[in-house]
Amino acid sequence: MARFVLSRIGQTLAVLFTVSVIIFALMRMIPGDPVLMMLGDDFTQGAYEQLKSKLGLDRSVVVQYLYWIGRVLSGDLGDSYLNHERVSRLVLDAFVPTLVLVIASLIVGVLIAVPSGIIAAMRKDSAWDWGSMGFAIFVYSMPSFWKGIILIWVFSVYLGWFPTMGYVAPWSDFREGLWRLVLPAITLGTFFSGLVARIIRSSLLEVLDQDYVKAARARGVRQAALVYKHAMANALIPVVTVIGLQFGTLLGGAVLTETVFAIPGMGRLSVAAILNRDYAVVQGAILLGVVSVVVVNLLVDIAYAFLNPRIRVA
Amino acid sequence: MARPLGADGRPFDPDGLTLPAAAPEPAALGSRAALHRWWRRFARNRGAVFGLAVFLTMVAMAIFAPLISPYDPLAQGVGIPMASPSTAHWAGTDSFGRDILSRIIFGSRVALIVGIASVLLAMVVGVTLGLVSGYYGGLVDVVIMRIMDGLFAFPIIILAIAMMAVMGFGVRNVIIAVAVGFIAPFARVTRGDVLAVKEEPYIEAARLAGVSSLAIIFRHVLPNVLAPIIVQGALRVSGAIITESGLSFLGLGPPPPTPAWGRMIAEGQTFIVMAPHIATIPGIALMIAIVALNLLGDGLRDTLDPRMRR
Amino acid sequence: MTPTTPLLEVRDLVKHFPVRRHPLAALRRAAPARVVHAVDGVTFEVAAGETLGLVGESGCGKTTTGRLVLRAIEPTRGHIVFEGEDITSLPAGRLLPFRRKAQIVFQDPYSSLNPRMTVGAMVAEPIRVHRIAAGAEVEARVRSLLDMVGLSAEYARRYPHELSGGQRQRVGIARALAAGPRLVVADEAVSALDVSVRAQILNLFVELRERLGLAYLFVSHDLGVIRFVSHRVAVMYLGRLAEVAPASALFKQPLHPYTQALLAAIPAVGDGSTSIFDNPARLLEGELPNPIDLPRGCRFASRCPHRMSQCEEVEPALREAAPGHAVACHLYTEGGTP
Amino acid sequence: MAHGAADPVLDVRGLTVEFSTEGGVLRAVDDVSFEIGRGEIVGLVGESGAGKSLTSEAILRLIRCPPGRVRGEVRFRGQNLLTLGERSLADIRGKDIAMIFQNPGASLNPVFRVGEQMLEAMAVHVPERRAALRRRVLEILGRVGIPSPGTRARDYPHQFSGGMAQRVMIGMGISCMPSLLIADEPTTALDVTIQAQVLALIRRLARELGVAVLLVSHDLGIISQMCHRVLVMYAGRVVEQASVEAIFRAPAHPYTQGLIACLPRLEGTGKLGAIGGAMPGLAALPPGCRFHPRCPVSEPRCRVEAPPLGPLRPEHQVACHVARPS
Repeated sequence: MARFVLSRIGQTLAVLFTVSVIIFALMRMIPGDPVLMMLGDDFTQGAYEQLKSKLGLDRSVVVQYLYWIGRVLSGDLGDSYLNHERVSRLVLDAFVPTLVLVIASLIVGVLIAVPSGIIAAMRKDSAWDWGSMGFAIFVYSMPSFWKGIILIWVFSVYLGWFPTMGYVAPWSDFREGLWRLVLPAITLGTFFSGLVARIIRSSLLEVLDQDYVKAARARGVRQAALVYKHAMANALIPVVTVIGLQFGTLLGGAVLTETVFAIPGMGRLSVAAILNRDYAVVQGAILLGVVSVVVVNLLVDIAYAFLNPRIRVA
Repeated sequence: MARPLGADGRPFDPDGLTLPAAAPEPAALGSRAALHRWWRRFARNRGAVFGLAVFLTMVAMAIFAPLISPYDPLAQGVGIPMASPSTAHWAGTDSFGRDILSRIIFGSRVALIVGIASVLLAMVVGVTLGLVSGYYGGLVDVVIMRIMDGLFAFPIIILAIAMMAVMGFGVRNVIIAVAVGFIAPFARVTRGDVLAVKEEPYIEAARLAGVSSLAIIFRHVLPNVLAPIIVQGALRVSGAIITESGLSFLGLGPPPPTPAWGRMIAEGQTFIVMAPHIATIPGIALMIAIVALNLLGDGLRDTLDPRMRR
Repeated sequence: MTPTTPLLEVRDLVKHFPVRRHPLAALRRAAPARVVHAVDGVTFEVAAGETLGLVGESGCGKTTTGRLVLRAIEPTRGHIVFEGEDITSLPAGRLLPFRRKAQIVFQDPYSSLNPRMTVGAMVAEPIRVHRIAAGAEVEARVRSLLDMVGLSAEYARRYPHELSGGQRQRVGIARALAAGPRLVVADEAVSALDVSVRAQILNLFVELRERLGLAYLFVSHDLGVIRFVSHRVAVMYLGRLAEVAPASALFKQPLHPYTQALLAAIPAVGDGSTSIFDNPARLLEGELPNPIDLPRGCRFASRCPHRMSQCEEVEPALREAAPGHAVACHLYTEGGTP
Repeated sequence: MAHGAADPVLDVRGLTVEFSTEGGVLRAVDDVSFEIGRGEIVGLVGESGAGKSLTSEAILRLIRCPPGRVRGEVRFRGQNLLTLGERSLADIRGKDIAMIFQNPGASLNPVFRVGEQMLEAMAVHVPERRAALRRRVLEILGRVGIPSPGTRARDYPHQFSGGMAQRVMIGMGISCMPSLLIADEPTTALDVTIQAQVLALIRRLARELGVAVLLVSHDLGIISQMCHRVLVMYAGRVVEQASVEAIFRAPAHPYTQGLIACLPRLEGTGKLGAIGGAMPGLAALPPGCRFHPRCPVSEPRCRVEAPPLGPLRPEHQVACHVARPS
């Protein structure tokens, strides 16, 4: 187990390094000269030279990378070109609503996916199976931004049950916060449930064919215990991994859902930053987003190792 | 270690009566008879046939767009702005008075072009990387795979946004951005399949017979890895289209006035109260396309390569 | 190569597989690298036209030995001499002539043939690689090879999934013979087949040996198969040779306690009046020790009914106990009584 | 019959198993009938696809229906298991009739400790407190030859070798004192010396506990050393049934004779008596006697009319026109 976790941590560090190189390279490929942009109208040759060397942009690429990674690790992501706020503050503030949305969607997704996946597997090729798998493909194929608009149109505009948009932190005003979270969570959550339901169904079907389930049935173990104890304990292990891996897709989906529901999260921040060419903010948002994906993947790997005795008891 | 393996890879099962529901044998892509046999199996999956039908209509729609669309998609004021669906304008008109049905028909071009081009580009790059790192292994494998892990950590929308920020907008950049997002999955799947095939005895037999590495890759490894690659490609096209429409929705897609479903929906959002059809109808077209492509992908996966049940 | 030099000579062959160590283990004081002693000093010869049976239970290293001899995997130590030439460290480029003369037949008929290639193309491949024939003549040679293994020419156009297990194994044999080898390594070549089909393939192996003067290194866990097909037999246990002898001598008068236990454990077809399973006392106790941390002295000591004190101290060397009959056991070193 | 002279523990009559597939209905087991007496070991032998494993699985209704369909009668203690309610059948499974399978390692649930699984096997049928059951688990593990049962019970299945895992399965099987043990190719995945230990254990339990055993195997050697009575199956049908002495001393059916001739003997060499061709697939069964295409003594009649399984000598039945011209 320890060996597995250590090797995973080693791998994660390697991935983080690759990610940082990719982002650093992306930033270098931006057209135009960042120093010019920063000076803007009070440009003088002397100021240009001085700022350039201060930022170390005259040094070799490797040294620049080291400079850059040094600043990033110390939390200094530079300032927003627009409102001169510290990027790290902007990005962290925006990360919270996105996280709340993603977690709410995870919960909604799992609540829908687990029962529908199990029923589909238990009554294979029955109406239940076609129904839940049909629903899964339906919500999985529906682009989240369009689904959001339709939900707003029906439930907010037409029925008036929910506010059309906006975000309130659930811890500051629980009722209002939750109220505004329902539609976005359903939008993103159903997309996620479509993915997970299919995987639960195929994983469960595969486990039910295993010899140890047949052997347990031959020992007189009842059907319920067969499914919910013997099969489920094995079927859920790969599902945990998949849910973890889908965290990245969820983050991507959040970008669109936030735009539809005007939630001040990472998505809106990065889209606005791109349209305004505010590259420091774009870099900060992407850095935090991707790093969180990598960290979640690591946590999922460790959870997998813990759940699977073949690795836990090496 | 148990005794030698039985006929189907499981420990020797003398009563190896594989039940008729067992996986069909891998479709030998070469011979015509196998293709016919594959089609009979594929046609049994109604969903997949529906998917194929919708996909083909979409392609036809995209090619013959000018012939079949009732109005010029760019012409403004063709009808009263924001008119709801009527006999004159089956899908109604948008805020500029443009005919929505024509724009949907032309919009299928952007969707298909981006969807297929980005997947093909990603396939070429990803599969090559997967083949190399899978077959040769060692340091090459570790380096390529760590880069792929890095790329994989970028949710595809976020990666696309970053690429657009750097390269600017336009259909060409959308294709490249989406393609870069799909290189990692193709590389990983291909590498996994190459590793699986590489362990098969018929590869070792070829090696021990003196066949060169290149000949082994192209005559033995590639044909057996082709099926999962095609399936992976089909499964990815819908993802590419969703990503393209997402980017257009965010305003990062092809510049106006080119008709793109994503942006049509975005424009429709502001008039959702007065003219809900502006956002709804393009969304329905988009969804039908994606559901169809997903069903088509599933159908291909279940018939082409039984191993790909995940 | 003079007539007396053996076709294949293996001297003190060793193959250790590294055990992936705890990443922090490297930091600790020189903890000894733990390895799996898959093959641990094996020496034998195979004369032209002779069949050496390599038998033993799972994990004894017989399959690894078969792979080492063909340079499918690289040995840790030791020498492989084929037709008098040491090919142990020959670079891959100059191995081609050796590849032509030494071939392999695999165990699993379903995965030893490329599902996407026709039978004809597979049998033709070695012919083309070694430029034995070209153009139309390849076709003719493929037809004669298929005929030799009992398949009509019509099978050339078939794909593997259209054939039965026995037919696929025949294609595997035809492919191995395509380049005109002198040595064929048969790795559990009949283990995955049914009883009736197995008999057909075994007869085929014997018939081909006689006709083409082939030498076989026949690897199997089934002593009945080994008895039928081998001229000489080598019994392996945990990576080392326990006993090597002519087949008739080994089965009539096994010397090594492990060989005796193996023969006693085989459920031979009797008339049902008695059963070897009724007196478990004669059956071997215990499980195979793990091949990583091997005990000092004889590896079979922990399970051996004739265990003596020196068995746990010194590992017995393989020594002639009778003409052509070598055994690695202390019972036969200082004239101990078996 | 030395063993099980009294009323049989298990009485199978006309057992038939079919599968509906795209290509029509395939009959994998065709009208199989036999009995097993107390303490008797009956062998079910045949090559791949003969239907012997399906026959053994049908007894405890382990075959997934649909696509499968099982007909006929399996009489056990006066009840027909094929029509019994699911609940009462579950009571019998694991208590009165136990079953062990070919892949011991795969028959144990990889995520639960071995001791827990054994405890569950008993808790389902034996209404005792867990502490008492736990002691019983350790005692059984010891009885089937697992060293230091105390620690081993806490290990997981992947920490057991094939031989040890099969011992655990046998322990589970006998934990509720069954009257019948079905062993489907129990030692095929094991090495010769380990196989001998496991088969000796089964033989000892049959003798000591009077358990009736149905042993399914493709290995004639095991059958001849283990069984009291033997059924030979070919393409879904029983072609010969007799005591083990009769089958090996005077096999009547050409297929049985061929199988015995195919086996390499430990003494003497010379060509093996091979049977030509291969067993027909269920979708392409020949008319009449299913063995006639491979049969050295087949007559025109064999190609038309399937020979019934009838008595040749007391306790010796055969289904062959040539061996038993009616």
